[in-house]
Amino acid sequence: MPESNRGFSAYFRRDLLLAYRRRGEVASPIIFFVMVATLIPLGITPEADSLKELAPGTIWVMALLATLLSAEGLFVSDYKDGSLEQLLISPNMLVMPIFGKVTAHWITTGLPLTLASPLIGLMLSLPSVAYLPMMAGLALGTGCLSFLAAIGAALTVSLQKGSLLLTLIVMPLYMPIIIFGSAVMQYSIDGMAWSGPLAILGAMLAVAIALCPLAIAAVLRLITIN
Amino acid sequence: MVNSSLLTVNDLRFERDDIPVINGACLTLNVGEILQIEGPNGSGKTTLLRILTTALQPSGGEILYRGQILSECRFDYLSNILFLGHQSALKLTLTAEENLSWTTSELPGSVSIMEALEQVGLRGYSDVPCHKLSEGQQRRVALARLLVTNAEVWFLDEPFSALDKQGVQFVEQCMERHIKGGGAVMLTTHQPIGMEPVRRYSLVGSSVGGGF
Amino acid sequence: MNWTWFYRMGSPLWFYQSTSRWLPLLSLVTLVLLVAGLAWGLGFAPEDAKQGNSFRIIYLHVPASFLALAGYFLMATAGAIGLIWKMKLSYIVMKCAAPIGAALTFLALFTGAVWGKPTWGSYWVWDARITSMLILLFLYFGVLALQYAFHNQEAGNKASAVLALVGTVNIPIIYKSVDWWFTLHQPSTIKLTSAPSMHPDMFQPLLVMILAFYFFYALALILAVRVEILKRESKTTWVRELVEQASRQKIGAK
Amino acid sequence: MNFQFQDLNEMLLMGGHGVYVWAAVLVSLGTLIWLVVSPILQHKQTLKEIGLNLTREELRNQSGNKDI
Repeated sequence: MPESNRGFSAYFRRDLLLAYRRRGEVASPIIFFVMVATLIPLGITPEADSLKELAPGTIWVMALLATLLSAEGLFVSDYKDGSLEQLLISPNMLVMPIFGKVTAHWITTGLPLTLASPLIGLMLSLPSVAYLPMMAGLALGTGCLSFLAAIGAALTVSLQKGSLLLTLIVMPLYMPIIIFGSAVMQYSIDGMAWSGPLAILGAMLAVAIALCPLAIAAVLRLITIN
Repeated sequence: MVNSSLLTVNDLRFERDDIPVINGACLTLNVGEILQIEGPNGSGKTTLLRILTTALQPSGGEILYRGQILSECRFDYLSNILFLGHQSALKLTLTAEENLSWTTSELPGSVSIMEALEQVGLRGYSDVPCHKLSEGQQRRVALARLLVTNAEVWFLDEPFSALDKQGVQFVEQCMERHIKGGGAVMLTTHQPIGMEPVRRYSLVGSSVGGGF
Repeated sequence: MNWTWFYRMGSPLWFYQSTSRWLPLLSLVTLVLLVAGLAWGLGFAPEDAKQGNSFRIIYLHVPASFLALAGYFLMATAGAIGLIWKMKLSYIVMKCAAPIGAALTFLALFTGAVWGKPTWGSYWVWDARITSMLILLFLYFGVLALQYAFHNQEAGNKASAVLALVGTVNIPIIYKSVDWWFTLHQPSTIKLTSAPSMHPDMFQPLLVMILAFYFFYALALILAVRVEILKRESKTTWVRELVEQASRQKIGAK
Repeated sequence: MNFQFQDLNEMLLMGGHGVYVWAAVLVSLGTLIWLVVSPILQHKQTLKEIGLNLTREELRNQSGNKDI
C-alpha cells in the first residue's frame, strides 16, 4: 500500500473497530435526533401544514446538534491514553490518520443520521418530494459538519470542560452549511431544481476535506502536548 | 564514516511561558549505550524526551541524528525511534493484539505480535480486551511494543513503573539485547539499574526547576 | 535584505518606547477627528428624504462595522505572524485586539438595532449585514473564550491564533451565504442606506467618522498592548526601572 | 453647509427620531470612552502591582532565605 494510504486506513479501521466495540454509543446521536424531532410538534404546533413549513430547518438544526454532541470524543480519548502522542511522532504524514479518524467519525454519526432522516421527515409531515434531496443534502452536509467539529475538538482537546467551548467555537462556522442544507429541501418542496444548493454543499465539503485535516494537524502539533 | 553517535544535542533550550524548563542541555547518545536521565520531579525529564521525539518544539539549540539536522532527515529518524511514555497508549476496548497491530503498521518489525506477547508473559491473552487486564499486564502489552519493532533508538519514560520484579528483569534483558544488536536506549527512572554500560546525565544543573 | 528591522520592530521594549513618544499626538488627532465628524454628521449634514433624522446613526453604525471586520483581520494577521515567526509582541497584539474588536462589533449591532426601530418598526430585523455582524460577534466570542481557556499562556495564544485564521477563511463564505440567504427570504425590504450612493454632504462626514474610528482603534489597541507588555515583561530590568521611575515621580508629586 | 436645526431644543427632538439617535450616540461614546479609559487604569494598576512585587522581593532577599 502506498505510504500515505497506510496512515489513513490504519486509523480509519481502528476507529471503526473502536466504534463497533461500543455499538451502543453509536446509537446515541440517532436517538438524540429522533427525540428532538418529537419536541417540535409538542413545542410548536402538531398540525401538518405548519410542520411542513418548519421541517427543513428543524431537521438540519438537529443534525448539526447531534454531530456536535458526538464530536468531542474524537481526540479526547486518544489524548488521555497517550495514543495521540504516539500519533504525533509517527513517521507518516499526520494529515492522513486525521482524515481517517474524521471519516470514521462521519460514518458513525453522519451516515446513520442521514439514513434515519426519512423517519424524522415522516414525523414532521415532510412532503414526499423532499426525501431524496434531504438525504443527499444531509450526506454532504454532515461530512462538512464532522470536519469542522474535528477542528473544534482538536482545539479543545487538552481542556477539561472543552465541550461547551467546542460548541461556541464551531457554531459560527456551521452557519453557511445550515443555510444551504435547508435551502436544498426548501427548493425541492417549492418544486424548483434543488441541484444548485446541493452543488454548493458539495463544494463546501470538498474545501473542508482539503483544508480541515491540515488545520487539525497544525493544531495538534502546536497545542496538545504542553 | 559511520557516525557512531546516534544522537547529539547541543545547547537545547525550552521555555514554557517564559519560564526556562530546559536551559542549554548538551548530550550525545552512541550506538550500544544506555543513557539514564536523572533529576528530581519537574526538572524537565519528560519534556526532554518529548523534544527529542519531536512531539515538542524546542525554543533553541539543535538536535542531530547521525550528524544530520533533524528537520532534514525527519522521516528516517522517526522510523527509527520508539517512545514509551507514562501512559501505555492502549485502547482499552481493543484486544492486546489489535493494539500492537497499529505499531507494526507504522514501524514494521521482525518479531511477530504473538511471539512478542509470549515473551512478555501474556501467552493466552492476545484476544482479551485490555480493560480486562491488570495495570501491570497492560504495562507489559506496552512493553511488547519494544520487541515488535526494530527501531534503533528507544526513549523510555519511567519504564519500570507498575512492574513487578520479573517485569523489571524482563525490561533489562530487552535493553541488553537491544544495545548488543546495535541500538541505543535513553531512559528516565529513579530506580538504580543493575546493568553496565550506563552513562548518567543529570538535568538538575541545566534547569531552574531544582534547588530545594 | 536584512531582517533586523523586522525583529527589532518586534521587541516589546522598542514598541513601548516608540509608542510613549507618539501617544499624546495620536490621542489628540483621534479626539479632534471624532468631535469634528460627530458634530458635522449630527448637526450639519442634511436630513435624509425617506428616513428623516434617524439616518444620522449611520455615522456610528458604518464606522463601527468597518472596524469590527478590519479588527478581525488584523487580529488574525497578528496571530499568523505570531505562529510563523514566534514573535511574542504579535501574540500580545492579537490578545488585545480581540476584546476591542468584540466591543466594536457589539456597538455596530446595537446602533444597527436602534436604527432599525424607526426605519422598520422593530429592533431586530434579519437584515443581511446585521446577521453577518452577529455571526462575526460569535466568532469573536469563540476566540476570546479560547484565549482564556488555557492555563498555559503559550498554548492559549497558538489556539486562538489558529481559530482566528480559520475564522478569517470562513468570513467571506459566511458573508456571501448570508447575503444569498437574505435575498432568498426578503428581497423587498430596503437595505440600510448604502454609503456610496449618498449625497456628498452626507457622505463626507461619514468619511471623517470612518477615519476617526481607525485612529481610535489604533489608540485603544496601543494602550491595551502597553498594559499587556508590562504584565508579560514584569521580570525584565527595563520594566523595573520604569516602575521605580513612576514611584519616584509619585513621591515627588505628593 | 449650514446648521440644520433652529435651536438646541429642536436638535434634541430631531423630528421625533432624537431618542434613537441620541441613544446610539450615548452608547457609542460610552463604549469608546471605556475602551480608552480601562487600559489607562490597568496601566497604573499594573505599575503599582509590579512595584509591590519588587519591594516584597527585596524584603525576601534581605531576610536571607532564597524563596523557591
